[in-house]
Amino acid sequence: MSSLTLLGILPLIGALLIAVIPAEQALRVKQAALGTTILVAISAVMMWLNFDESNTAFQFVQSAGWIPSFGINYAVGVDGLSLVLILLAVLLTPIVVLAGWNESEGGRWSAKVFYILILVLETMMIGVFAATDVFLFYVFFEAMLIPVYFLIGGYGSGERAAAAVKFLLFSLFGGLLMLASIIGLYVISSKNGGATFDITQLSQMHNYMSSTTQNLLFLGFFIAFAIKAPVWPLHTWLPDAAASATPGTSVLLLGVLDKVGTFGMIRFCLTLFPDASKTFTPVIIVLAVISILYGAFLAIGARDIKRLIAYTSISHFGFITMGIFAMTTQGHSGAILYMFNHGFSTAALFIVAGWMIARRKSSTIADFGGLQRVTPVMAWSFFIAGMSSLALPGLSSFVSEFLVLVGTFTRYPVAAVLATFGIVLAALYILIPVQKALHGPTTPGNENLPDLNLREKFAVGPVLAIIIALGFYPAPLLNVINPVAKQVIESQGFTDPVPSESAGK
Amino acid sequence: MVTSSSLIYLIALPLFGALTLLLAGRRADKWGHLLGTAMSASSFGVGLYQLSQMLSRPTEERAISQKLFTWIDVASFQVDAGLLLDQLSICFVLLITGVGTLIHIYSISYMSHDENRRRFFAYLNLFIAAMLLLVLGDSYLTLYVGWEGVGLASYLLIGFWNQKPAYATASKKAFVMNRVGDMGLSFAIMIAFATLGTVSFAGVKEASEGASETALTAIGIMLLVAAAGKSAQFPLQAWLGDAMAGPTPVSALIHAATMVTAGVYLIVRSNFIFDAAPTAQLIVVIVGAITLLFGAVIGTAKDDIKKALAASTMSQIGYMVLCAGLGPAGYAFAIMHLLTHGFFKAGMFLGAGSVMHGMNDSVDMRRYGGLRKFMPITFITFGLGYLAIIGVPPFAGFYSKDLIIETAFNAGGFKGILLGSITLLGAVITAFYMTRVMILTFTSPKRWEENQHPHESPFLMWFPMVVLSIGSVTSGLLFYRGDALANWLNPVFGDHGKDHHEEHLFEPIVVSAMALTAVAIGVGIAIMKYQLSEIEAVAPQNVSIFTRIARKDLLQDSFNESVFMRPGQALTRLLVKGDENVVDGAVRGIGRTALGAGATLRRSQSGFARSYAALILIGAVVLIAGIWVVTL
Amino acid sequence: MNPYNYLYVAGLLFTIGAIGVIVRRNAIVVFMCIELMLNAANLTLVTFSRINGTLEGQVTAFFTMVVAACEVVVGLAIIIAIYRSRRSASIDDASLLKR
Amino acid sequence: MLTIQTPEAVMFWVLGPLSVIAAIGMLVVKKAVHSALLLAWIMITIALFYIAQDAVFLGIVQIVVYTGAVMMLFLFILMLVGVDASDSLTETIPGLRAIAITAALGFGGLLVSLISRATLGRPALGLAEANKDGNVQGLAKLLFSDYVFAFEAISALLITAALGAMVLAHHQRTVARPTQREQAIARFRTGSLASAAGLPNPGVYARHNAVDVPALLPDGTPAPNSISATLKARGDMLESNQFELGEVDNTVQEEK
Repeated sequence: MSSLTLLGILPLIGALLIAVIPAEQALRVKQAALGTTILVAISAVMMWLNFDESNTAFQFVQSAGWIPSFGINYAVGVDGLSLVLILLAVLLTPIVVLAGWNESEGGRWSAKVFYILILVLETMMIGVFAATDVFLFYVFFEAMLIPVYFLIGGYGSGERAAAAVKFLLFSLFGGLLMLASIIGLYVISSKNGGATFDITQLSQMHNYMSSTTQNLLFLGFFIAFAIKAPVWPLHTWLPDAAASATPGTSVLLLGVLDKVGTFGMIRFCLTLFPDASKTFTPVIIVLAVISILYGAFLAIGARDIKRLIAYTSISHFGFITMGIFAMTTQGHSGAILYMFNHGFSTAALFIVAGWMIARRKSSTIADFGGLQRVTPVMAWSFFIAGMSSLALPGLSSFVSEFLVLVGTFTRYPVAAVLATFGIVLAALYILIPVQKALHGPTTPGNENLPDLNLREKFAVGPVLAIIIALGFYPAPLLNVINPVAKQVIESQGFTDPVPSESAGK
Repeated sequence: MVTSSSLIYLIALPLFGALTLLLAGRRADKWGHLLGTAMSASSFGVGLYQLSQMLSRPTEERAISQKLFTWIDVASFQVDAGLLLDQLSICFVLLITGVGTLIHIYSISYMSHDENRRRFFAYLNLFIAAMLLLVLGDSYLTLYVGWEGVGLASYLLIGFWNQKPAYATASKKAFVMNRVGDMGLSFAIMIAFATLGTVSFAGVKEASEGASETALTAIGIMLLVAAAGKSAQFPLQAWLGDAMAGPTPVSALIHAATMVTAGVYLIVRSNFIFDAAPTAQLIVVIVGAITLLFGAVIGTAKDDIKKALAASTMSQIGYMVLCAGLGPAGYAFAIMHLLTHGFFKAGMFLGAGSVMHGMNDSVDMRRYGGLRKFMPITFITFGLGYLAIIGVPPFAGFYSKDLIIETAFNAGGFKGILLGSITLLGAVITAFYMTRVMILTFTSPKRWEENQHPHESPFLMWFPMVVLSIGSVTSGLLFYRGDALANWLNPVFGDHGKDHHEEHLFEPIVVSAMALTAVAIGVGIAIMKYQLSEIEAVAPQNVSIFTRIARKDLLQDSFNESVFMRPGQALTRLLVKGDENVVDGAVRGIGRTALGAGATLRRSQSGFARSYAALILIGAVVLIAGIWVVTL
Repeated sequence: MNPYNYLYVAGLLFTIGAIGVIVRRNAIVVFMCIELMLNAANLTLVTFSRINGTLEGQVTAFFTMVVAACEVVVGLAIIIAIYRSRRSASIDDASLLKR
Repeated sequence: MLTIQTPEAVMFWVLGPLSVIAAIGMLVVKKAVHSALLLAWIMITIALFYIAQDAVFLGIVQIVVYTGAVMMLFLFILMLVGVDASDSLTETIPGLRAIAITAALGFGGLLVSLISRATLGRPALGLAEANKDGNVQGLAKLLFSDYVFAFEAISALLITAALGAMVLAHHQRTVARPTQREQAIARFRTGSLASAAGLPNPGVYARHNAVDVPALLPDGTPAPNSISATLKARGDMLESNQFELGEVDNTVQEEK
């Protein structure tokens, strides 16, 4: 059994362990969940250390027949792209558990169920990024919805049931289109050298498709992923879901689950349908630019802090999508790095916003005010997270955002220029809530809010540390990412644009 | 190029101070200001050491660099975290750390009553570190880090008293307008990478030699946008006046001496681009000229002493930008004016702080008057700074401004005459409004309430003022003598620096005479208008439309509000509504359609078996009709 | 005469039975109309049997009769059960499907 | 080759229209009993058609099973439900009747049109050949050879249906039947002793002693609870006021 499979199973074992703990011992349940997730995170970091950066093929592979009659395998493996995202998932999960220590209270079910759902979700997240069999990926892709559905619908706030259903319907719709495309791929593969779901073999199939077929199959995949990584105009589920879910769930939802969308665009859309990708690139770039500006404007207009963060994410996902389809190494590396960084900066924002909401019992920005004087540590945490969100140089998001912009500019200057306006809007959508919530006179009712306790400091500390550290030294991740980015770009038949003025040198 | 491993200490020391003070929290309240000052001072020490090292090396080996690590390395996009200390940077390093240390010392006393003094010093240290990174970075991207870093520090310091909503808004405004400028810098870097394939200073310099003028013009214009944002140049000047919301030492350090001059640094640093892009240069000159007058006009109308000084800063930076835009002839003079301005303007701001300190934090000059007797040291140091800024020989400003005016006239042709006249006009207005400040504050009869007790500031406050006033007296001559500064900086500007325009429109002595005449006119008008006539304690309202517009900062805020802010807000509201009703509405519409279809079809499910039977019959009819048609 | 004429009669009877099922409300009458339709179908079976010269049609008709008998037994039992609980033999009163 | 003899044609032309008319009658008569009688007539007609078409066995079975057993069942149930109850023929579901008749006309029209267009491609054969050993023998040969499994399945179905009918018609008690003792206690505990001695018998003190006429109480008012609940529910209770004694008539009338 490969270490990757073990990594995926670990959370499930934790979930089983929790299942046998009586529901009344909530503290024991939480400790077990935290222990498991930390163990998983450590294992994943070990895997990272053993990862061969120079090798662009899948590593830690394992393959076993699952449904042989359809050529479906349990096949897993990681390359730089999946590794980064798996790291993101397993690092965020313990933080979510620790930060949302009391989140499961007030839910429809017990704390036990909450943590079992989280752990099951962690397995799915690892699986979805590790799967190298398209069918297996699809299974994880859809199965992932189930724990999230219950986490939103069972433990959220406000109109949680409606938000959960909206999320589920959007995702299912996309998933259905993708399933149709997967079946189409399967049929094509069975006509051309043997039915298979193996991603590597399927990536040769585009040679056998007509351009119409390829375009249609591409759209099936792309729409599913565009819903997941909300690209305008398929984004409206996200603010509702994020506003209704618990902060921890929102972190996993925006931080990790939505990355499946952008991950899928690289892993499936680009790899399987290179020609269709080229056809649709202009449209997608336009959508990405719209997402960037649109998300930013809506974030500026948002009154609810959770919705605000959700809208900023739409803007950021616009950047990621743009970087992916810019088809330059810089854009690609930047996009992949952005996925990781966005996970952490959004996590920090959501975690701290969650604490603010829990203390103030309101998520309306106007209800806060003057928190910097009352709860300085919490205010600073929010501020640093916000600075990361607006991509302040020196924080991790800057490197990725700038790479995306530079990478896009060399091929699509107009799009990059328009997207750059997003950084001014970013300053607005971060500084407006900062001003309203943290600055100004202390709003009545806020005078006695407690500052972060030790547990909360331990939860947010690592996130901020990673944000700052990666801002100054992104090399550890870039070294893993670059080979993948290069390989994808080359397999698409692209080369980076040569500097126009120094071509002669 | 000589490499060194000690450059990082310049930045690391204040950064360490900032992080320590922020992380230690209230525990550091007792000694925080001392640590902050010590870190700044030791950074200054390192700077002096580097200067001595530099002086000991031959001219061509004076620039040294340090590569810390590879920051970003993606295919052809390679950026090192590298530092570069050359003759240009060292001027800035010493200015930043020197003036910075003095202002740290001043702040110990000035902020002694503020319970958050530790945090203030943390921000100051953070600023010093970021500013040093800005001037030491060896590529545009590392510069960008410092560039936004100082923006952040400026934001934090302007909003230091952010419990007042107006101050919080001012800090936000500063950050956002700076971001507009930063966008320009982003564009510049992107264009540089796309056209030249590199973003390091050395790389761009090398590649620019063979590059087309179009690309370089684009880069140049974008760099100018960046400089305009940071240096409060037209049209991104509106934030500077509001930035006076910060504590006065901040205004002195950031919004007078150092950060706002970063734009000038950027232009001078990018001399190889502007030299090859005359169009961009021309725009630089235009922007500088407009700002020069713009700031000066605003300065005449302000009754708030800090805002008057801020307007003056804007105007003086206009001089620098204009001069930097004049190409090789001007770079050194721009830097010279920048340095002398750093001394006298910082000194004057500290003086203003001292006055406010003695006047219960009042900033209204119409409520001052006759403070000469009560604050002699402040009066003298401020007065020396005043003489420097209006350009009275042999004070510092005389030399630097005189050179700028001369360079402007020498720009050649009509352009030269126009620019020279503008700079002269600026000198008149400068002399006028600075004299006004002096008279209103110090020499006119007192207009303050009886319950106020103006008093001289303590030693820790006047000491830095004295040091700075010494600088504003001597620095000009120091730099001017034998073209000391120009020769020192020449290696940075390559060969260009040497070929001065030898054809003078006017002899230097004539220019000096004209400048002095201009000063005399300005001072004379001011004395007539203020010293020899009654000053009202409340600003008169029955004034001309021009005065009113000038008081409103020449409508800059109204313009921004009506052109950017309001439409932006309207657009935001529109999009929010649109997202709710149109985009999400479409989604909900699908849902409603499904529900509606269900509700309609549900009516057929009446529960009456007979209606079901009727449906079956209809089905049978359809079926049989089908058969009938098929078998036809 | 033509044996197809029996088919016309069967078709008419079937149609009339169908109308009866729809327009009559008394469950027993509805049931009788169903029987009428079954009989019409049987008549076609017998007629086709004769036309084709084999007995298979008659066998099928025989089975139909038996099934119809079963159906009548169960159906009437249901009517009785409903009548007992609702005191009505109108099938419109048994419209619980609506809710 | 089948040729149809004149007597059969005569029979068809007489009985065919009659059966169709009877079927239409089924739709329009108000009383279910009349419908049942008309249906019985149609079934007999059809039995005759069977016999005329060389399906003697089926004809007999049709008469025995349908008109004998099935129609008896119908009538029996009708009696349980109420023979006299007549249905209203007004339509309560709007538009249904129009839809039904239009659809049925279309259906019938299409059917007839289809039958008229259909051809077998060869002349009709007749059953003379198949029935040469006798109709019953021919059927039996098929039923017990080719169709024996279907036959057995059908028989199982019949038994199941019988059981099912019993289950459905069986009234399951949900509470234990009260004993006489319990009933007596319950009567005395109702608060009023009026019913303690049990309900009055119908008509005992009245001038008519029929079961559907309420008894008269000693004060001359009718006692509705003297009537069987079933009769009351069915609405078969007679008005009692015609038997009320308004004022005691003291004049003695001779009954001749």
